[in-house]
Amino acid sequence: MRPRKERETPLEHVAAAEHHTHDHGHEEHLGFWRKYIFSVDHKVIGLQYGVTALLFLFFGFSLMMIMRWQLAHPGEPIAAVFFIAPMALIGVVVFFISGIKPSLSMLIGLLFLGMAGLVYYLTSGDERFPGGIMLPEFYNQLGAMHGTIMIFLGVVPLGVGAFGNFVVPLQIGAPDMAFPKLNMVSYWSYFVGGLTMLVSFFVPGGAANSGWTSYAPLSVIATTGQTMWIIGMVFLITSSLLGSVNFIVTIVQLRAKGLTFMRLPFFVWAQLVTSFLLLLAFPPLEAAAVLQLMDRVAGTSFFLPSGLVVSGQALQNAGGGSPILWQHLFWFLAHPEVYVLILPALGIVGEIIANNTRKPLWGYKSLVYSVIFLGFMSFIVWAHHMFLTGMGTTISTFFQTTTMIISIPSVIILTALIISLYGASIRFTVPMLFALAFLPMFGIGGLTGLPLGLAPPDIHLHDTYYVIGHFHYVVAPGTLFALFAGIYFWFPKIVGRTMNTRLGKIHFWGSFVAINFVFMPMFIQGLAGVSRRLYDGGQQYAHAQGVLYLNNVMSIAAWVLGAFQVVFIVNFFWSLKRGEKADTNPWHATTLDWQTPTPPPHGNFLHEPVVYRGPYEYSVPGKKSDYTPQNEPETSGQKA
Amino acid sequence: MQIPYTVTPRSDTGLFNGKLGIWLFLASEVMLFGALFSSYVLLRTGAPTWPRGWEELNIPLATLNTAILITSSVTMVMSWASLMMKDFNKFRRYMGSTILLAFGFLVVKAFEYGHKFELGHFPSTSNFFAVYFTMTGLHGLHVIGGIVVNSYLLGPGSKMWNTEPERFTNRVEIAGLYWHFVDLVWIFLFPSLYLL
Amino acid sequence: MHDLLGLPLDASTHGGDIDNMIVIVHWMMFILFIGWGAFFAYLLVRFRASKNPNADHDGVRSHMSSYVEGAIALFEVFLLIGFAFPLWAKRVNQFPAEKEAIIVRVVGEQYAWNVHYPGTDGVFGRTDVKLVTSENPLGLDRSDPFAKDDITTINQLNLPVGKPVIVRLSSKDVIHSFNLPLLRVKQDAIPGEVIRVWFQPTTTTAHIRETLTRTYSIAGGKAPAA
Amino acid sequence: MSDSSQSAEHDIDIKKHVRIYIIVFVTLLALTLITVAVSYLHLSIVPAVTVALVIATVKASLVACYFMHLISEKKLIYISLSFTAVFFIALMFLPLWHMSDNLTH
Ligand code: HEA
Ligand code: HEA
Ligand code: CUA
Ligand SMILES: [Cu+2]
Repeated sequence: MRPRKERETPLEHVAAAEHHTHDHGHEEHLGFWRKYIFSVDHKVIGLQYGVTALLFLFFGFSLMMIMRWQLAHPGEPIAAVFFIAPMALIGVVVFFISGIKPSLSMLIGLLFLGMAGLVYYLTSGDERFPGGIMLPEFYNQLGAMHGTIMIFLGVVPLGVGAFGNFVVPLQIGAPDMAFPKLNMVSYWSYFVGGLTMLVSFFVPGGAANSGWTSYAPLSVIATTGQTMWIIGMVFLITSSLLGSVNFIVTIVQLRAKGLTFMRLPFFVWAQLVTSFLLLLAFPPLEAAAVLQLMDRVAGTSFFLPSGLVVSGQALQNAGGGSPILWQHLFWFLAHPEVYVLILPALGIVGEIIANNTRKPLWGYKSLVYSVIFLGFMSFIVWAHHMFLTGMGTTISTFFQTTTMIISIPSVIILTALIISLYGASIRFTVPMLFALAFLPMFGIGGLTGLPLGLAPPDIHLHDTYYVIGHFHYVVAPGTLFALFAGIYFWFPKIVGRTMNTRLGKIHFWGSFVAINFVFMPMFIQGLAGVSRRLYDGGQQYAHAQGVLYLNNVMSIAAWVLGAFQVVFIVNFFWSLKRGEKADTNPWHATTLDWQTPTPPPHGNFLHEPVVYRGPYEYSVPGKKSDYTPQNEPETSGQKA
Repeated sequence: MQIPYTVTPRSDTGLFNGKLGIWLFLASEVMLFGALFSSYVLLRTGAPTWPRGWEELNIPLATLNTAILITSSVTMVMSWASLMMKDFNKFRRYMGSTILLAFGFLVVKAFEYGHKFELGHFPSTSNFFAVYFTMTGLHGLHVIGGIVVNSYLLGPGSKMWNTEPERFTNRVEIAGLYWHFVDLVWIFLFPSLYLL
Repeated sequence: MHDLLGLPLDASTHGGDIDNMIVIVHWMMFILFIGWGAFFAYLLVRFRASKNPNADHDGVRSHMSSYVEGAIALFEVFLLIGFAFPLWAKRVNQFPAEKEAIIVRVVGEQYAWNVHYPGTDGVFGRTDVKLVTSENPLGLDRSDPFAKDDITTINQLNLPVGKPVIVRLSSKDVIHSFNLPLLRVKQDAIPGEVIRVWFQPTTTTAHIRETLTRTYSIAGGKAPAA
Repeated sequence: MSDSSQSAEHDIDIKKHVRIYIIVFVTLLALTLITVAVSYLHLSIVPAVTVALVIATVKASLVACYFMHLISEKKLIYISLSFTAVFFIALMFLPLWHMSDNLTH
């Protein structure tokens, strides 16, 4: 056991940080490779996750831009410069933004240039764009990879890998994650998985093209890209499994003295439940991936029934398999996975709302219980994605009922977050703007989940743009906005400077307006019966001609949305070097992550923190300061 | 600050980090094999015909393998008990036997596979063989993983006994938990594939 | 609301029920969203820092919200029991008698729908995968006496108005979505399974054609109605 | 187990454990022989599954309880494993339920 240190007030911590005379100082003098590449420090790993995930997000977005071009102008040659030039320009700007010396910006500038090259490759070539016109097969690749990249390589690594890694140990007062080496393996496994996905664009036949859902038998008879997809997924799953074990052990075992479960910041709770979802939901997909791999390379028939005739040829397989089996195994993961997308976002929003309302979160306990209940229920609703696979009355009754039940904790969580605003003193900081916007946006996404969760309406809405609209509202102006909020919020803790507020507000308002123009029309199209995954955007649909003009609206809005992201990217890199200096606790926050120097030293805390109270003691009556850090001893501060 | 509870248990949870970690990992393994068993049951109940295990597979060999794996579980737990009794030499003997038995298991398995191939039975032959090869193959990979871990603990990893005996004992316990789980999976695989 | 949502023309007997339910759910969604939205907007204005410089540590003390949440839960129960369960049961359990219905086999493939009518004898001829050729995509065994009068078409589903139809749906290769939006019919066609769907068209072809600006083909996974 | 390390009384504890391990070992081998013997009766599928699964469950419980010391584990591990058990059951039976209640004709 560690020797017990004397209690100190947070102020003394700050003072000590300036001198930096601590005995563990030497550990920071690691070589470049150990410090930045094969680091075992959770903060560095969190940043590695963050940067990689943001780049993947951007790449997933670029794929989407190519798709949206096609949807708005089906059958017209693509104006590829339109995509490549801005990306290359961003690359150049970012490269030079911090002057000519090796730095993160330079590396990322180069990566953006690389991405521009990749997009050039993808928008040319006779296998993809003969005569500049997109082939339907390539549209399918884009769709499948956009979904896969956004979810598995973008949002989850950002929400769990980056924020979880960076923030959780700090918020619970731990020196690091419980298993630092394992943490490094998680990141590199993710990296290899991502690389595999990228490389798959270059194999014959291109990348996976059977949707992110990879339904059999289509996926089994698909080109080599699908094999790459499976292998990539196995790496990503391994990464998530190791990561989730690490998070759970860290949260359970490394909590600071006095930090009981009911004193944990809401974000930590969200990460804990998320980790359980990853831990127990991913293995079945891993099993399914192995089975699909066997079907593809060893000629088995797990997912192939007898008597298949593909392109006029009878398939020479043993048969007897079940396509539905794949769907069960896939959705057993993929439904919990959507809560993996939303829970860290809810956690971030909770932190930011508490901080910027200057009062505790309302109904902390009900928030915690709701999140646990949500996590539990999310394992038994999965077949609401499968109502139209031929479900009888009993099984559909079960899944409709569980789906309605799971909406209740979401309602409770959202309600509690809104009610938290009552009696507040709201500061409209940039992170707060994003966090506030999250609430109604998630509301729209969540509410539109209800008709989908009821089987009869799903007959009309399944596989239409209504579904696309539903989940993009939860993942894009929902989760993505929450992640932006988190970036603006924790940026000062990471680099010691705040991001520019004016640019931040431009980014917010621009994105907020544009993104609604991207996704709101999807409901209209969906209700009118326009199917998803159509490479021509529904041109052949006689009954939907009246809503097709919206394709253009959405595409233009998507480009405007993209343009406002440039503001973010510039702000991000500019602020790294030139942002306004921030002290250790610029937002006057209460949780432990803000009670340590910026950037936190190796080992995170100068002295073992001790916690005396709940996470959000803002505006405590009778106190002089409007915030009382979790580690401030009871006696001090009461001097008034 | 050092990472706490790597060796000694935390008082409120009663666990050291590795112990909780390995159990969580095993929980995920339960779901992995659970999915495979679920697939097996689904495919089998949906199939018009399905061979009984004894019609296609070699029960005596599999029984031998079951015995081998059970024995290796005992030697594994004994190797840990030896460390608890501070008898390092005994630990080495038991751990060595565990590894040898694991190799024995794989050798028997290889004979079984080889024989199946000679008869022209491949994973693609039928869903029965697809399930058989996939599940035993994945289990086999877990056996290989166990061999790697145990060999490390017997070889280079055992130096820790001299510096941090308690931590080393914990590691052996954790490796043991994994190894028993591999045994446990086989306890279900054996009847469901061979005897039913 | 029906028009506000822009649901397409409905040409089936059961479509009204589905549309109805969609409308009711959306009413609930709108009311909730407007209610919460208004409250939310009020809070943002009322409790901005410039107006309310000192936050109240406790905030709301009442438990009103629990009643609202309870009401939402109750409404969901009402939706389930009052609409979802019975409607679904009607779709999947209460099939019209086979004798009174028109029965058609529909088999999907990349990229066409093969339609198989049993002909005047009302019995489908034997089919076999081995007989599948490009001229005979269904693998119909023409030597089978029952097959003599069978009719097969591609991407054309011709049905009379006012008679129930039972489709026996399947697929030769991958999963396709059998989607007749104007008839409010959608069902996955899954290889290895034959799934029954039923509906009863209420509108004539001519009328549907009129409302459509174009006739449509089904290559993308659609079949023309009526 | 490993929590209280050195004490002499602990040594005795371990010796007791070792005796248990041997008993469990013998039981496991015996159960293996029984289940194999039953399989030679070529029972029809339902009784065969019942017998095999009952025996396998007993064997697995023995391994888990004694070799893996689950019988005296901490609360937290019980909680995690019971969640796992529930989800395992859902994964096992909901797909089967779907298969028995579908619209296939
Ligand atoms: C983060 C991701 C996320 C989240 C949180 C959800 C949440 C929900 N989802 Fe969604 N869903 C997806 C991601 C997500 N979903 C994805 C990716 C797909 C498609 C996959 C594919 O096919 O490719 C999908 C598809 C999908 C389907 C399948 C549709 C189909 O294919 O036919 C269904 C059906 O039941 C469904 C239901 C629900 C329900 C009932 C919720 C509930 O949990 C929602 C509960 C929330 C609420 C009820 C909100 C409460 C609102 C308020 C309190 C008002 C607030 C108002 C203001 C603040 C103004 N979803
Ligand atoms: C987390 C998941 C996620 C996210 C965030 C998004 C974001 C977006 N998605 Fe997508 N989408 C999916 C998951 C997601 N999507 C899935 C699963 C599918 C189904 C696939 C399938 O059919 O199988 C799909 C399908 C899909 C379709 C339907 C295609 C079809 O059916 O044919 C469309 C159509 O417009 C679309 C559009 C968009 C748009 C415009 C965005 C925009 O909101 C994007 C906005 C993105 C950004 C704003 C990111 C910007 C990045 C940065 C700013 C990084 C900066 C970098 C540094 C600082 C280094 N998506
Ligand atoms: Cu057939 Cu899509
Ligand atoms: Cu879902």
